[in-house]
Amino acid sequence: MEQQNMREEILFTANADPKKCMKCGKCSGACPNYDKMEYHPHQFVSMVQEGNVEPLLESESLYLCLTCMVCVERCPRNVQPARFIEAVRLAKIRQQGENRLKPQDVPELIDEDTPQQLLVSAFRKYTK
Amino acid sequence: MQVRNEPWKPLIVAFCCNWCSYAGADLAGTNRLNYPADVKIIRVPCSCRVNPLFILRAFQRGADGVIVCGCHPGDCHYTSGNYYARRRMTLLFSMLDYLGIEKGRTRVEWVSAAEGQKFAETMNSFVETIVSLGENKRLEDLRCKTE
Amino acid sequence: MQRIGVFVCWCGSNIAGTVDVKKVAQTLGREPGVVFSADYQYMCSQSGQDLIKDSIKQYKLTGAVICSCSPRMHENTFRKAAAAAGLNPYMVEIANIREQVSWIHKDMAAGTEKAIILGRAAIAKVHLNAPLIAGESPVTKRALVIGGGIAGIQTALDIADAGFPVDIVEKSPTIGGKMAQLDKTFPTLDCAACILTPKMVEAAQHENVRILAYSEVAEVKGFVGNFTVKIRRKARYVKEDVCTGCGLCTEKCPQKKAPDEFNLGLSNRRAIYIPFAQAVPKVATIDPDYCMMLKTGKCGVCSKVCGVKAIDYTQKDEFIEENYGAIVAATGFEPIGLDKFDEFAYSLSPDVVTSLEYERLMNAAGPTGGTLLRPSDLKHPHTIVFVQCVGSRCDEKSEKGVPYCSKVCCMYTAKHAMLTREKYPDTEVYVFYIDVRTPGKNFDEFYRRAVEQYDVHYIKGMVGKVVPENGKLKVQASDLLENRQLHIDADMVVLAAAIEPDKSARPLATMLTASMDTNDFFTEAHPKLRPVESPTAGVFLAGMCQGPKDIPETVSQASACAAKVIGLLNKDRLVGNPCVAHSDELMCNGCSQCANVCPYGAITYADKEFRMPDRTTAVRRVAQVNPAVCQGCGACTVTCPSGAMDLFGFSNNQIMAEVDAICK
Amino acid sequence: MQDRMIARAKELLENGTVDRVMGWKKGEFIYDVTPAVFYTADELEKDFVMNAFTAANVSKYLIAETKKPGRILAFLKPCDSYSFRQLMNEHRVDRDNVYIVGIPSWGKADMEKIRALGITGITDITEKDGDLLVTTVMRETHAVKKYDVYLEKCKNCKSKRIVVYDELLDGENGEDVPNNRFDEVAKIEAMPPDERFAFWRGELSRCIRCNACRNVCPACSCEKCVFDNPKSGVENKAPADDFEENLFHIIRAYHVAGRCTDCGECSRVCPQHIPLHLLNRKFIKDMNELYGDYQAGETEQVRHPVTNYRDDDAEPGIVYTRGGSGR
Repeated sequence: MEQQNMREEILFTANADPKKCMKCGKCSGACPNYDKMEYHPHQFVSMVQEGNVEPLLESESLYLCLTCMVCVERCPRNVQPARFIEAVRLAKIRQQGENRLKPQDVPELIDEDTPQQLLVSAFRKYTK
Repeated sequence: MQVRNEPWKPLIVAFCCNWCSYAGADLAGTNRLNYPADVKIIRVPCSCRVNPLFILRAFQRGADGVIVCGCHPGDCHYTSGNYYARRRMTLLFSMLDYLGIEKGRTRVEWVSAAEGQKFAETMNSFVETIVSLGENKRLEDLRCKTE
Repeated sequence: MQRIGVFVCWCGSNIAGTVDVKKVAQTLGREPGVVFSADYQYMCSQSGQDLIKDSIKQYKLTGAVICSCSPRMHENTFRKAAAAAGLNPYMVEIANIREQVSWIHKDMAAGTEKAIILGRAAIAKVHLNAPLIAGESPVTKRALVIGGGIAGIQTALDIADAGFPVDIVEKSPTIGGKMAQLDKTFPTLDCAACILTPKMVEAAQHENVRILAYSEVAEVKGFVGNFTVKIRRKARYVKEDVCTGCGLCTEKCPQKKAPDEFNLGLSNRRAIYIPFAQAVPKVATIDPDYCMMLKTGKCGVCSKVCGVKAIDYTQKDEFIEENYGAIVAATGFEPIGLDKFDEFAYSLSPDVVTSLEYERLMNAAGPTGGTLLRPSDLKHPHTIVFVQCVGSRCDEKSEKGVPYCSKVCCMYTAKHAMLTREKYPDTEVYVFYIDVRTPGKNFDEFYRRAVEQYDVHYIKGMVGKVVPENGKLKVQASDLLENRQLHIDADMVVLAAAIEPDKSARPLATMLTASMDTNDFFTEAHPKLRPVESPTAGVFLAGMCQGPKDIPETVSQASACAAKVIGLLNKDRLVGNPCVAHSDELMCNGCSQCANVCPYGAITYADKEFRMPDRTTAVRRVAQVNPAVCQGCGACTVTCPSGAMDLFGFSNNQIMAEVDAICK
Repeated sequence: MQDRMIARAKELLENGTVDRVMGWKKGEFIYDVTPAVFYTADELEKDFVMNAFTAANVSKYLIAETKKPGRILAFLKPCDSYSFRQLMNEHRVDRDNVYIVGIPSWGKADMEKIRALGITGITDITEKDGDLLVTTVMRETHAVKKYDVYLEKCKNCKSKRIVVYDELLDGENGEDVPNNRFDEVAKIEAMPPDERFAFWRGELSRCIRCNACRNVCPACSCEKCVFDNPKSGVENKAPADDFEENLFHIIRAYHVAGRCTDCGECSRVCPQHIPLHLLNRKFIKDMNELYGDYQAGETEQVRHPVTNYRDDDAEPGIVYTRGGSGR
């Protein structure tokens, strides 16, 4: 898909307005997983706004977002950066067009310390 | 209805607020910007002074179009007059539309004192609309005893 | 029947070039009621005006129609000419045949026809004109300034210097406001007290200024030139005229646990107190929430030590009523509460302070005596992080902050950073900013000095969280330019909290019928051209209550405001615009719709007795327009369903007659 | 219910709470009911009536009545109470001079609709299991569906809630009713302009300018109507041309816009059966859509949409561009 169309799709899924961003960086200042990420919350907002979504789709940063929503909570402008990350993630999944996690594979992956919540969110994240 | 000998010419009444639109009309004059002589301006202190009665009366007496001009929203000399005018005219126009009167016979346009160009353009386009609509018969005919 | 004269101006060739002025004059001369018509080269010239004056006298004209340029140009000229000839100036109407005819229509026939129609409309209107006499009302030559901060003090002093008595109403025990709490002032770094306290003393000693401290406005009645204001003088429990301000009572008072408002709660004061050494009036005040005598009836130490017997535990709130010609709102601001910004740990650690608290910590008269010590352990901080835009520039729907830029934070943060580095060069100072906004004389230079000369670390980014840990404040922030996340172990964090209008402003605006925006700032009569006046006549605005601004701006606005007040008070009588609304009491329903739309609060209601058709009497509520307050917009006239409300000069039937004449 | 109302009215007269009663008076026929003021228990016993035809909204009469000395008892149906509250908001009635007993209303019948069913000579109407039992002089009893013979205003009842009262006859209040009152307006809006024009031309051409709509309307209670006021420039006691009636109906609807509680009296009394309520409802619908839902008389709010504004209101041009077929 062309970048422009991809941008529109991401914006539609995110249902938030990147133009509201005043580029203060508070989202990235608050992000608990900042150092692991190649692209940071504020960059997701800015790059989606600029239509530069290809690098985001290819980046591992997508899966490093913990969806802790601290960026959403802290943002003074109500931009909701996590929605953009989630939207890019969804775009990526849709692009893949297949489920990344099959139920039959799950028993092998878990050990006794795996919390049930993880399974639920794993399914939410990795299945269609 | 009186019998007309001459070919039909539109008759347009423009209500202009004293502070912005009337000054905008003056500026159009100062800049020699042409618009048809069919437009006749009535000066009112504020667009909120325009009573729906005046508009209907103009139509009753044979006007083909009525346009109300005021300061841009937020710029009213009296702070809120054009906001009231905006609601009143919206409701009135909607009612006229509901009665089956042609759209476009009534219009509201915000023209500032600096917008002589916009005033002339607005009047030109409004006259064009009215000419394309033709003579105003519907409001007069709305209640026709012969039917 | 009116006797109308029609005067058609050529304006040289400006009109005569494309309008057949002779034909216009002749045709209009045949209109009913027109007894005289003439055309002339320049109607606005001396000889043209003489023609009008002579004709008015000779033909006993009761009205005049001038076909000429725009009324915005020469209406006043012709009205004055008519008045000079004994004709009421409001019997003159202008038909605009230059800007609206000759200058835009090239065709002579069409132009002439339109000129005649516009002339007819003006004649039709004059037939319904009535002589109007502008209403007059006296002016009480005394001003009220609400708020005793720098804005209020400056306004009061300027008005007083012009010779008019001024009252300052201040809700706290002393005037001085927020500026008195500041340490130094940007960009020149002179000490706030050094430049403010002389002004406070000047106000106290000025023969035309009366300071009503520890007082609040309780009720406002009346209108421009004639306000009656009820002022609540709160009980100080100290006789203001007797107390010498010696301060002995404040030393002896056994209650030492009252938070000191002047130091923003960073230190404690006694239950009887004088806010600060330079307070004006320098009079003690008892805090009833902490005074043991007032709470339990047991103590009375202050009364025993007072040499002049100024203490009076039985004092009650008193009300005084005073008349004023003008009212100035100078209610100022306060920093927003930070309880919703948990991420900065403001409520968790005493070492996270607001900028205003930092001012007190830097100030020689502050809780630490001018040595910068952090509140938790009174140790010298070595790393200080400043955070800008805390609560400013938030989303409009945000419940945490405000949508506007607070304007002063960039500069005072630069000041704090600079002063800290100057006094304590061993301190590392970080400033997290979104944008540094420094428009103003010598402002950007000041900020550059902080960066270049004082090595303040300015970092483009925002602090995401602050966590108190082992006596340190762990600051996590973004550095957008280097694309990294920073972790700083700070000793203090200073938050540039957004400012908001003082809470007392909203109820005051209701009393004054002055309008406010959604942020509770007072709205000005015109955002560009009348920035120090409220749309409500006679109410003026100074300082932060109108919008965020710094001290130089506040003082300029205060002086501008004073100039407007002086201009008003200088008049013996106010001559109104006679083109105002008026209500026909016989037809008025008293339904209040007109008052609902009136932007000036000019409409009030009175119960009046009417004779009914069956010869009984009935009391009915009817609208009454105050002509001194009405500005003549006409919003009420259209709202009135019965047509009881009408506008002089632009009455319903006048406009209707114009419509009829045009559509004939 | 009539007996209970008379009994309560007599009690309130007796104990001095009120000195007169606003209600409905019997006529020659059961459907021939007029609003009236009763002064004594005897008058109440003799003439007071409450039946399927007591549709008249009595709130308007209270403007004059509450200006008189003494206190009046008024029985208000839900729709009457909205009008009364609106008049209170406009300071037209003196609340202290009226004692309000709220009465439920299960809807009022339209005589013409009953006649249209071929039933004449009606002597009584009672309610049974949601149907109406109509008794005639011929001692026949016809069961008719309520909905078939409802007045227009009851067919599209907006609320069975009494919004202002001192006591409720039944002790409990009704609730707002889901309704389709804007459907007909939407239907006209959806017509092509020519058809709309033809529709209104057909309706308005029947107007005989009897002023019944104006005289019955609680919002049309000006001390002097603008159309009777020589200073207004539109006085027309004797219409000069056909346009006058158009002007009258548009301006009348405009003047009550924001104040009209949609009580439906205008259409009920029109001898020419012009659906005047469709003009009022058009304004109500527009205001709801453009400026947010608003029901006149429901609350103590005195600023209605026409005397209010927002910075970001729609521009008048929206009238010509907003959605809907036929536009």
